[in-house]
Amino acid sequence: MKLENSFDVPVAPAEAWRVLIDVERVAPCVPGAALTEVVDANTYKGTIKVKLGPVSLAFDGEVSFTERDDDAFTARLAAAGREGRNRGSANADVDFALAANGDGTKVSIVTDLQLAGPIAQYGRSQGVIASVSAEMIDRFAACLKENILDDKSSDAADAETAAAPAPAEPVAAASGISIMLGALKRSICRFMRRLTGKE
Amino acid sequence: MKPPPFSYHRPESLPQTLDFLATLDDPKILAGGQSLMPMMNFRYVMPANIIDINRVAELSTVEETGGALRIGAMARQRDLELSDLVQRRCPLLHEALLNVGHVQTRNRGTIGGSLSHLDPAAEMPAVLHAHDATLHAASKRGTRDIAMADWSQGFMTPNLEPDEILTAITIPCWPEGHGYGFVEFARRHGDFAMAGAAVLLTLDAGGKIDRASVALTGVDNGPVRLPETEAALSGQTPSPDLFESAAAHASSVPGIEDVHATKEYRRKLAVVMTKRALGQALDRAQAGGA
Amino acid sequence: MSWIGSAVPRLEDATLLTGTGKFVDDIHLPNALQAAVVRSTFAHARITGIDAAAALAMPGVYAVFTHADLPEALKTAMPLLVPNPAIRYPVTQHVLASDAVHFVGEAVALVVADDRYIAEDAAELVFVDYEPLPAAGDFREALRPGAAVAHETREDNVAAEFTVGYGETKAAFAEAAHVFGETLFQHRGAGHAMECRTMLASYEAVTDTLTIWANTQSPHQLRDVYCRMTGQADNRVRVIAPDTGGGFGSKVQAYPEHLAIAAAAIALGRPVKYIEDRREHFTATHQERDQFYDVEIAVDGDGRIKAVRGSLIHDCGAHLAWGIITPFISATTLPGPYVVPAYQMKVTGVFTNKVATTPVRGAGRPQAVFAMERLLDRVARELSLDPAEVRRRNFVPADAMPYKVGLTFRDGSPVIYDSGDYPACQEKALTLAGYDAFKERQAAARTEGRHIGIGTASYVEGTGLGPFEGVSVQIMPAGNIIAQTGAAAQGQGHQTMFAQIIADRLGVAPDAVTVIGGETTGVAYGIGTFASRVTANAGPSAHLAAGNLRDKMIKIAAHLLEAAEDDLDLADGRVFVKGVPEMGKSFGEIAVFANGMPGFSMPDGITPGLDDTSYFTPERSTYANGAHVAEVEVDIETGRVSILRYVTAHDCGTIINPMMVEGQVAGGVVHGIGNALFEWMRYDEAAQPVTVNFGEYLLPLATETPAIEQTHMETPTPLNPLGVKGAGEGGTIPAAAAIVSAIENALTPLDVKIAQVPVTPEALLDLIADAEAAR
Amino acid sequence: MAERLEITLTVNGESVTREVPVRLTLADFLRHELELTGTHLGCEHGVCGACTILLDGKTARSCLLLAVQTDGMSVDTVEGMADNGALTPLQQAFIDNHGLQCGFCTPGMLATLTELLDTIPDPSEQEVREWLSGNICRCTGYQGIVDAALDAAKALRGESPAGA
Repeated sequence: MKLENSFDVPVAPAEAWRVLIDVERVAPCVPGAALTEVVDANTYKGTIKVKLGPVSLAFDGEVSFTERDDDAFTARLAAAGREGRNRGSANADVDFALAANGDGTKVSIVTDLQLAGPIAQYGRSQGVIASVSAEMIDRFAACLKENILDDKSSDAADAETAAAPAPAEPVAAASGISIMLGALKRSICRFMRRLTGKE
Repeated sequence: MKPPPFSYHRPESLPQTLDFLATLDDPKILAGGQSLMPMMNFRYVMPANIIDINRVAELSTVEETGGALRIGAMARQRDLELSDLVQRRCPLLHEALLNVGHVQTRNRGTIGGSLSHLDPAAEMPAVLHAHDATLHAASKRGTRDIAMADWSQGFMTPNLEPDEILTAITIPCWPEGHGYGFVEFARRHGDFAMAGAAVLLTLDAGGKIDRASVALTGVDNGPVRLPETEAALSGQTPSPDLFESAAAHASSVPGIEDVHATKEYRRKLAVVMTKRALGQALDRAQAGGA
Repeated sequence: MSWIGSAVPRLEDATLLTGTGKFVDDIHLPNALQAAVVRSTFAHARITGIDAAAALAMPGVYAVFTHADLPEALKTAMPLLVPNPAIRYPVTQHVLASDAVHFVGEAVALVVADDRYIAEDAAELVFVDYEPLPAAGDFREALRPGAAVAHETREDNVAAEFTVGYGETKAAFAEAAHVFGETLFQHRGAGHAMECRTMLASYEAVTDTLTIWANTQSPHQLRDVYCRMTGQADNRVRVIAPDTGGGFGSKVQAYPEHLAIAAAAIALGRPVKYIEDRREHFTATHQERDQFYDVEIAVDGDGRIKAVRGSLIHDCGAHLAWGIITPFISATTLPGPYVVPAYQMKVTGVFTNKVATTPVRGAGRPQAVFAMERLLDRVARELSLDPAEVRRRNFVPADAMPYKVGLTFRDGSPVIYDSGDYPACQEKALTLAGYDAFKERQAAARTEGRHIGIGTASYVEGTGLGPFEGVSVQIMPAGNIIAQTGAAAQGQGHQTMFAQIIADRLGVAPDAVTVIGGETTGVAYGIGTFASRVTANAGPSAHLAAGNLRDKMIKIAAHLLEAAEDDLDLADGRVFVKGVPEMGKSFGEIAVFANGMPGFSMPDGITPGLDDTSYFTPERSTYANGAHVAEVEVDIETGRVSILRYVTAHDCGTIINPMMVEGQVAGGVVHGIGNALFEWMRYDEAAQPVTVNFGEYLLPLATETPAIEQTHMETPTPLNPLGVKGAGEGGTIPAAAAIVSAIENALTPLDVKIAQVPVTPEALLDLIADAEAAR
Repeated sequence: MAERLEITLTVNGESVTREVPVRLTLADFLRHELELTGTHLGCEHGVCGACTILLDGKTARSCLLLAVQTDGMSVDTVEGMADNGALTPLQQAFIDNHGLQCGFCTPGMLATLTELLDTIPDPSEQEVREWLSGNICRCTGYQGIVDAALDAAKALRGESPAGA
């Protein structure tokens, strides 16, 4: 399953790149995700919780840069996670590429997600797995954009105190977010309350 | 395919049920079990606690109050199918029930279970949406009424907080003799609907369409109303051409894409099912709702 | 009055109707353990580690077996059961995956616990580390250069390549008045008997004897595979197939799990039972998935066939669990009941990272018949001839029998149609279906805006496949008759069939004959129940064995009664002097004598015992045939196809029990309806199965099928003493062809061309839209 | 921590008391606790109908019921149909009309048709087929089962006893 996403930021590629490769900072952008261990500069361990209607999935696994070119601003992040109750696994290759766009940067993210095992075998939910995955990547991209922009504003304000990562609070699963075309009409506050509801 | 371990709780009353919901970790309500048990046998759903509400008698009453049917969440689908009260005051519900699974599953399946499970292809949500029904939820914190229009929050995600249970549904009845039609497309008898239409309509003295309500199932996460279709019908003289053009609006529904069918096909079906349900409803309206 | 030919009520029914049958899972051995299998979640991956510590620590868990824990003898891959020189890479499955997995669902570990619930809990705690590899997901893609390779050790995915044929095809095509080509994709799906695979192994150390109860269609084959791998003496391995809940082909082969639980039972010293559940059946039980035909037909101006040629690609899956039998049968069946002067078919078997394909009811014939009948429908359309007429002009005439087709069947013998009247069979079907009057019915329906259509298809099926199926018949000292055979029944009514044949020979009623099938201790050698072969092989064996006993009893009675053999007759379990019934000996008395009377020497020419085991060995396969007519209605707004009527005319030689033959044909037809319209085993591009439940893999229900109207012909075969042919698969074989032909007919004048089954409503709507656009 | 519960229910007319794990399905309880192995498991996800039994007189999937849920209820299985060997008209009709081949789906078919004939004494073929749409058979093509149901309906109405 291929998912493509891109957005523009009024920031030079090098600065956007600096935020992008800071996995510790960017990880919370993935809905339901939490970083649990930094193995080395290139490899991190973490968990991600997803709720698909009544089905709760929790993956734990590893994320690592398998390719990284700090000059060309391209990188491939390989994620592999096993579902906690041994119901399958998720493997994703996330390709980042930054390109100068005027005095800003175009960030493109191409995700190739492959589920395996029982969680990938319910044909009737294929459509919704695709749309939930797409929704999660959209949210990740939006949050990434926020981070890049925050970084730009905080740079201007005070270079030393980098934004502290959000306090580690229990992560709610990214629920099977409504994929109706009119999804956006849902009020954001109810969404936030849903997300932080008791898991 | 054996169910995973869980703790089993068997409340005898609603208050006891609400206590369990408020205190237990990761609770799941077991009503008819026709949707939950398969997912537990497949180990897709693995709750820590099961609350079996089959002994909570107060949740299975069916009565008429103030021009509406109030149906307990634990009312069995088969009992509703055979109920004279439902046949008289809410014939669309009766008609739709004939398409729900098989007799053996309707004997145990409940209306509340179908609504709380909220399969995108379920028939009950569309019937309730067509009736602008109200769903009653309860938790230790109190009760809450939810319009059917706000019930679906996403794929198999009803508008219920983790500590809430659906207790009853109130379905405003349409006038005596109204037209009703339920037509769905399923590959085999009793299969999941790929698209289904629930229609209610009334005629004025001159035989023109006074009011119409059209809701679809199988084309989105939850049931979908067709306001454009309803508008196109009201005040018009019913005819095949009218129904053809009014039903065409159904092609704007999102549709669901999976290995069995594309969105485009489900949208085409939605149009055809709407047209046929309108025809069924008109015949019945003209025959005085027989 | 002969029992053969009469609709005797089945002897099997009473136990099954009262819930007192004995299926494998109904057997409760003391202190038996239950197994669950940890299965691969990847279609193609290396196994880099297995951690079973948490599982082993769980209360109630006795063992977790992986490849490393198996006895050395069971670490090798399983034997190639049906070799063929055309096979490029004879790869078979390991009992438990060794260093790599090659399809989702492949068995990696066996967990043994007190009960199945705990075993499944523990299986959740067996963590397998996989290194995913690219998977070959589509059998046609898998042939393209650079495609993912199903087996890392190979450079391509070609499992086998061979060509069959005869005659001057090139010349025939060059000179033909017309040449028409078709490309056809066909999916067949799986057998899906209502009972999944079930097995129970018990080892008795003191006698070093292993007993396996399994719902296998080939008890002897399972015994021989175990002995072949372990060197165990075959009289110390007993396989018993008790009551079995349907087979349809997928329970023929010995499976890895059979051997895994045998090893577990021996290692643990306690019986181990494994009951495959339905999700596992969808991923790990053999299917008969996909074939692609690119075929063309050369005909003269009158639509007479000059030649047929083309190519066939067959999805073998990841392992060759039954060699390349299915595509071989397809290629050698395609000429069908027609005179095809020249024929050539190039066959390619392809590896994919999916569970192995093996024959399912029809065994490659439904696809071959579909291809041939599609070509003939094309000829009819192009030359504006009635489809039935095109067939009439090409049938092998009755007086040409025995008819040498020119091909060699898989048993090495020449394909020779032994008997049958194909034109007459089609006429019977057309008459019963009211074919000629259909045009008016179609016109009338059209005025109501309804689209109904009619289609016909004919087929020939090689049945009674050799080499043999033995039956032993014994008269016990108490006078009762016991027949035993290795052939296991899966619902076909073998017990009743054998009893009718034996009863006729011994002058008793069928219920006087006890039949014990499916046990390797019944007869020394056996092949199995598949390919519609049991009645045509074991039937004659029972006939011969009972006949030999008849003669022996007459000889002994003649000695005891001092009467001439010709004056003796049999009835009601006695041998007596004709006309003087009280002068006789009961079967029991004769048996007591035959078993040896101390002090009395055996009369000359009479061997001890009153039993006989016969192995009828047919010279070659016998060919049943049939013609079907389907009448359908198409809802052109939704694409739904409903079957209004279904008529069959069927010839399987001498009919032993007409009621049971009708049951086989009706069941076969409904299986064919499933293949034509409903059944589709779907995978995603990474070869993950995505229709692994009965809500998404659609078996036909009672509401999707009309009454099946049948008529029969009995053209005996000269190849066995009873003249019987096989009847188990005929109903399935032409169904898709007849239904698709009827759908196209229903949509005339639109020129809809259907080249794929199953025909889904969405696909049909698209074809209708294309046809309307093309007008 | 296999949580257990004591239950008392009536099975084929006889009272039964057992302590069972709460997660044990009714099908497994009948088959392995009570060794009433006539009820069969074909899919364990509520579609094939081989596990169909009568719960308080109405058909239900015993693979979708927990044994503990039947505390205080009555369960009737295929073993309880024939009273000591004498087949019911429905069972006899199955023999006369070749309504079974492998017999694995048969107990579920008998349960479904028992409730059908209690509910509709004179069913049409279409009604029989609709009731049977919840029970899958792979062997018979449903032909013999439908004929058996119609035959048994006649016999139960006293028109022409099955097997006459």
